[in-house]
Amino acid sequence: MSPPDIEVVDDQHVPRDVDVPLERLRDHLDNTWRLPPGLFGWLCSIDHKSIGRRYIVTAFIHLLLAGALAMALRVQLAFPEQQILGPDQYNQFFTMHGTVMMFLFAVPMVEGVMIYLVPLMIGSRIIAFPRLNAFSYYVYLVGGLMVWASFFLNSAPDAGWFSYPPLAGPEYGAGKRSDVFAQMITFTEVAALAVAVEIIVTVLKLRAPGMSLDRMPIFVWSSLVTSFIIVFSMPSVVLGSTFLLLDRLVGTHFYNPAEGGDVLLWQHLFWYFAHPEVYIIFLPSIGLASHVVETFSRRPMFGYPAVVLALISNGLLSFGLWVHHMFATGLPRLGNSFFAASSMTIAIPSGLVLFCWLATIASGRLRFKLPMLWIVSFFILFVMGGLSGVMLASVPLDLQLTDTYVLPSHIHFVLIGGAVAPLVAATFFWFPKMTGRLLNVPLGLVQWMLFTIGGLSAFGSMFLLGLSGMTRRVYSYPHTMQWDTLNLIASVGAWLLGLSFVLFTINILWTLSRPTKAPENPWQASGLEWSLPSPPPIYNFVLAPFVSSRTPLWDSPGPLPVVGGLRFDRREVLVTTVVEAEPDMRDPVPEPTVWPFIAAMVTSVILIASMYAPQPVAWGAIPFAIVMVAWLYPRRMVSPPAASVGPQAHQA
Amino acid sequence: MNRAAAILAGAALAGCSRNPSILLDTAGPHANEIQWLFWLFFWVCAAVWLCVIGLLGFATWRGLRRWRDTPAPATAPAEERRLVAWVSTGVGLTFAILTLFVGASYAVDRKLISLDSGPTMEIQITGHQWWWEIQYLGETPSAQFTTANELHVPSGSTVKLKLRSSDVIHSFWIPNVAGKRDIIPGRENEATIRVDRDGVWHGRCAEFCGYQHAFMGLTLIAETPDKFEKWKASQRLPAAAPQSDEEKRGQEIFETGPCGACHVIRGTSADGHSNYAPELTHLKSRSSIGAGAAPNVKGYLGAWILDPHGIKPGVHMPPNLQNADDFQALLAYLETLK
Amino acid sequence: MWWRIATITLLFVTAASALTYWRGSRDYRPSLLAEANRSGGITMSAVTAGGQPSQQLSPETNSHYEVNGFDVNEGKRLYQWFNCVGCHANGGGDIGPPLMDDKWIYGSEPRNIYQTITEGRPNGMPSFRGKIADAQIWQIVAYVRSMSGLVAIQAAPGRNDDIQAKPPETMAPTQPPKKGGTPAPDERSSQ
Amino acid sequence: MKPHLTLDIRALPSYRFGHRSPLWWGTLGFIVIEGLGFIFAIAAYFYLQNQNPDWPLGRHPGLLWSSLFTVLLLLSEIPNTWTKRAAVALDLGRVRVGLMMMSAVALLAIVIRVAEFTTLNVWWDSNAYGSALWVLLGLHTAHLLTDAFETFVMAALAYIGPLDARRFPEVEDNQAYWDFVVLAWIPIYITMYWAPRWAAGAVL
Repeated sequence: MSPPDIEVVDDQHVPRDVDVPLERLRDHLDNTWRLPPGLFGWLCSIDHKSIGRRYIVTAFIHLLLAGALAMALRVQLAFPEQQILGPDQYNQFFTMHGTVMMFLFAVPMVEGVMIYLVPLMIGSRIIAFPRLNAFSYYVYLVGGLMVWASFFLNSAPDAGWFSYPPLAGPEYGAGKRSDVFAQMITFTEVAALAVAVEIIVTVLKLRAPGMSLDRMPIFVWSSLVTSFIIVFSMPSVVLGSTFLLLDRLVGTHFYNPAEGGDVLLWQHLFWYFAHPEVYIIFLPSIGLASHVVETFSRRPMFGYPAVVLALISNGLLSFGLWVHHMFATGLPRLGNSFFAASSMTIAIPSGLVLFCWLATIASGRLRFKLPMLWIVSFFILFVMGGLSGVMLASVPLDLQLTDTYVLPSHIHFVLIGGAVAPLVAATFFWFPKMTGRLLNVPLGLVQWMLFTIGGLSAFGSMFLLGLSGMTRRVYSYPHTMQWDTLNLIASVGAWLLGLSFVLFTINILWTLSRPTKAPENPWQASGLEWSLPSPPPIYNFVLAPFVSSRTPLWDSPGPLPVVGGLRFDRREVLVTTVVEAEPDMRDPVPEPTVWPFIAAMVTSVILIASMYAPQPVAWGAIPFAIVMVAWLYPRRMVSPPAASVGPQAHQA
Repeated sequence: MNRAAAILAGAALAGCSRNPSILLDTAGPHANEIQWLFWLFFWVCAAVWLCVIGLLGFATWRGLRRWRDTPAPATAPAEERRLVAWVSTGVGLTFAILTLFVGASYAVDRKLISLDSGPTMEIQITGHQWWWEIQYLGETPSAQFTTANELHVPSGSTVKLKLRSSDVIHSFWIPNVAGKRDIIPGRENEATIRVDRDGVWHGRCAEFCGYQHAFMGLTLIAETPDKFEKWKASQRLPAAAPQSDEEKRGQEIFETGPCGACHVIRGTSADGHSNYAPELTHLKSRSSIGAGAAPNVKGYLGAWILDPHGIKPGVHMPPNLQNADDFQALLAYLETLK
Repeated sequence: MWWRIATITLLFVTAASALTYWRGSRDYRPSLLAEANRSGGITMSAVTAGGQPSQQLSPETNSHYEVNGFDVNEGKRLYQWFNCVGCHANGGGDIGPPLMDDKWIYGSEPRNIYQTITEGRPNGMPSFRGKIADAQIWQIVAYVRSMSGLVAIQAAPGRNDDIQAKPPETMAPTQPPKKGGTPAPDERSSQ
Repeated sequence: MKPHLTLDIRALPSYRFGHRSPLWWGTLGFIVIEGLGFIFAIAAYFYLQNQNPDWPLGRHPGLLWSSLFTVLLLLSEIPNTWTKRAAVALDLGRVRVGLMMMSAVALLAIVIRVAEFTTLNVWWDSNAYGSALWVLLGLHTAHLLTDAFETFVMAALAYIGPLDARRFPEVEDNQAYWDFVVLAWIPIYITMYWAPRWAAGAVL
């Protein structure tokens, strides 16, 4: 056996970042972290900022498209007995609206924001497993493209965003429509699960020295909790949609009662995920909002520990209430009462967060800048959604309210108020950091008015429609039902809401065409990301910052204290311990590469082909295996200190 | 309360009887129980919402008054204590309200269960895409009969409905009478209703079930026991024999043409399957066709036969273009099915 | 910028072409014209009388039923509703010949099967002319062919939500038809 | 300008074993995800059993190959742990031997698994029981194949690959994943082969 050839080079002598003056260090880092040029470089990029930006932009486009569908739905329902959309089209439209908003806009949007912000907030240069991160984006991208392709071919999913079998099953869901739905779930959940793991590891291992758990920004906490929710909830829906695909393609019987299956199995597997999903969307949003509140109240968030505990208990409780989506299915009454109680309990932590914000605002030195307006709409809209949620959690009330328009009203109040409003606030807040440009204020004001008024009138009248007995998912309604007026109000409100997003888009595009002139820290915020230039360089921090409080930029005037000693001739990042964030290891970062993109393409082809026949999964495994080897193939970069190598090493 | 409701719910609800609302015009004890529970929730929630918005206004006003350009240091311990008191009060109140809600819901749920006891008759309702098959179960086969989309019950008596589905998940819901109960393939669900007020109540399928989920209507007719018995007796009878030659020709067309392949008319050789298509033995005794899609008058009936998709797109019944005379004969015959 | 857009557009087109492989659009409202032709025309509508007999409709005009999942699925439902199972069982054959094998007494082309259904055949196959809407007959034709794997696998229906008599048509092995001819006697007797 | 330096970490190593390396946390994350996949699949199995008074729907699956497979997996923990220790000790020679052994074990396991599929006594499209059975076994086979492949690659790398110290944490990681494949199998084995027998009141 040939002697082992581990090269025994001790890299202690290699010059480190602190050995050169800052200016030259910047040049070195620019050089080390540079991407290949052109399209190839773009496909190779594994930088968390560019991947995060792509997530955000893609999700925003999904928002606009699905929003346009909603506008069409409201045109159809504006007046009774209209035939603008036939039932087939209408079913595709509302299914696409719900599916895209939940799976392709909301969740990827918060993922994108996490991918972009978390490493900046914790003072890291990268997100953990950056190549996996790039892979996840391309998988998500193709999943979305597939769904829209099916829509433009008039073959979109049409069984609702929770596609209950048997309607979505093999006998009553003809064609490949529901397969597109099920496979879309596979695409997006693969991406989401990958991102969740990256975020968890990033938060636990890549925090700047000194940023112990109790000094983490609230958004980082909410990202951590959210990622755990994703990890613990999404496997169930992936399994459920796989069952559905198998039922439809190879004739398994998971949802076929005649052969021992059960249609409620799907509802359990789906809602066990889909209720926590609301918190997957909601928790990061209140994390973002907390920073807006803190910054403009000009004081550290009141009750930081309480807020963090509230986030965690929200995450835990969200797993204990999926059955409240199934009260009408005739499950045991007593169990229902338990789930009703637990569903209401979750209002307590959510309320606690709101009270802490109020306390922060009241005791702070408030400056009422534009982002704060969306905090106001958060209170107006989300509290309504939360309270109507409490109504729906009561078993007897739910029996009357469920599947009526009270439900769309509730979920839109919650998601538009609780998730979209904070996300818009966050956009106005972090846009300068991302792009170096401040968004236009007057446009923002008009947008805010349209947003709030539109939201209130649209979803308020939907609530009343539900009370007057209008069931959801109807493509038309007879005039004799006397639902005309409220539907018209709902439609007008919806269009105002849509208009506000048109203005938003215009504002963003117009601003992007302006020169970059935003300062490092336009809002005098307290987080680490505001110590960077706008937009930040590809390596984020020239020197790893050293953190000694929750609001570093407020507590340490002058430049941040730093930690030195990383190599600059190759990509390195500092790994710290889980709880106290003490420096523990210099981790070499993988180079940019195109393999994640190729791997994602191979995966996508396999997933799409497997909607038609089972064999592709088998033969697709071979190219996939090859690509994975190429992706993970190691390059010689690190060597152990001579002492720690086994005996044979010395012979080399 | 209810007048407040009328104002609140606006034009859509105001002052119309037989309104599909769950708030006005309840027809049975189940709906009544849920109604007062709703108002309890509604007014408390409204108060909470106003308080929160008020607090936000107050906090903003207070914060703006203290505005400085430099970030505040951690606030004074005294104020911090006051804030803690405020927040914990808020949380405490939230907890109290939720306890009230849980208790009230539980009580009402118990009450609803007790209301289900001691049904005096059983009716089997089968949900189809997109209509309702209704079977009145009697002791003897002769006492049983099947009809569609129109449910007659004697007012004041507790009726147990056995809910079955022949295809996908539906949900049985008559807003003025009681809450929903899903109809799930492979499961045997039951709903119990009691209608105390005579009259016509409109229900519909509440769980999305495909193209015509929007027009899967169900009419509930509550009438005095003797009227109900009369109706039952008339429904048990086979179809009346046609009189005129045109009507006879119509029956022949029905039996030999496409109609008889799916529909049933008792007393004729049209023995399709009453679980594929609505039974037509007493078609004209019903107020609507196509599960509430259109009124049951000769014009609509003709249009329905020629092109059902014009009225109810996606329905399973195909277009039927007879030549004009056959068509008129068929209509004339159907008009006799009182 | 442009090449990023180009890349994504390319991906979109790829996804689209992957999906166009089957037609998923649904035409649940059969052409009244075809109906008029079938019933020899009507005087009360604008449709002109005297269409050609439908078994002469060229297969091309109806081939789209075969690549449309919805139509084949409808055919499967109607196969039950019009009680084809009564004689042919679930394709295995009973009183009537099996439909899931490669033997076709009167031809396996859509138009042959269409004719078999409309005109009927000796030894017990009744004529359904005038009992089944034309479009529905073509849907049944498509389904019958799917039982022996003759329609695109992408359009073949999956299993039904009831007791399984046979594997779903999505898994049906393709039986290259032996056109025309009568099957060997033992098959007919062995049914 | 001079940065306000509080700490110099130039002496830190650039690889770590176990929970000190991000890689370990990443693997743990995916193990949790896939483990939950197994848990939900098993839950679905028992849920369906709950819906069906007579279970299994059909004959009991054969015990021979499955039990053989179980024994092999349990025994494989010996060379597996040995290899892990060798990796932590940065002992290339022993790592090479260990990886070869583990590759052989994985191959053998796959062969037995193929035989096991033939003794399920039910098809996936016969009834819900068959569906659940095939999914459980298929799910675990997917993991078996993945880790077998990874083991082959690691073994190859140990000979021909560009060697540096970071291989060793990766080997440790790969063997940890094999632990998961073994651990996940035990409950699945009991669920598939013994739970229905016990329910039917069989001995053992």
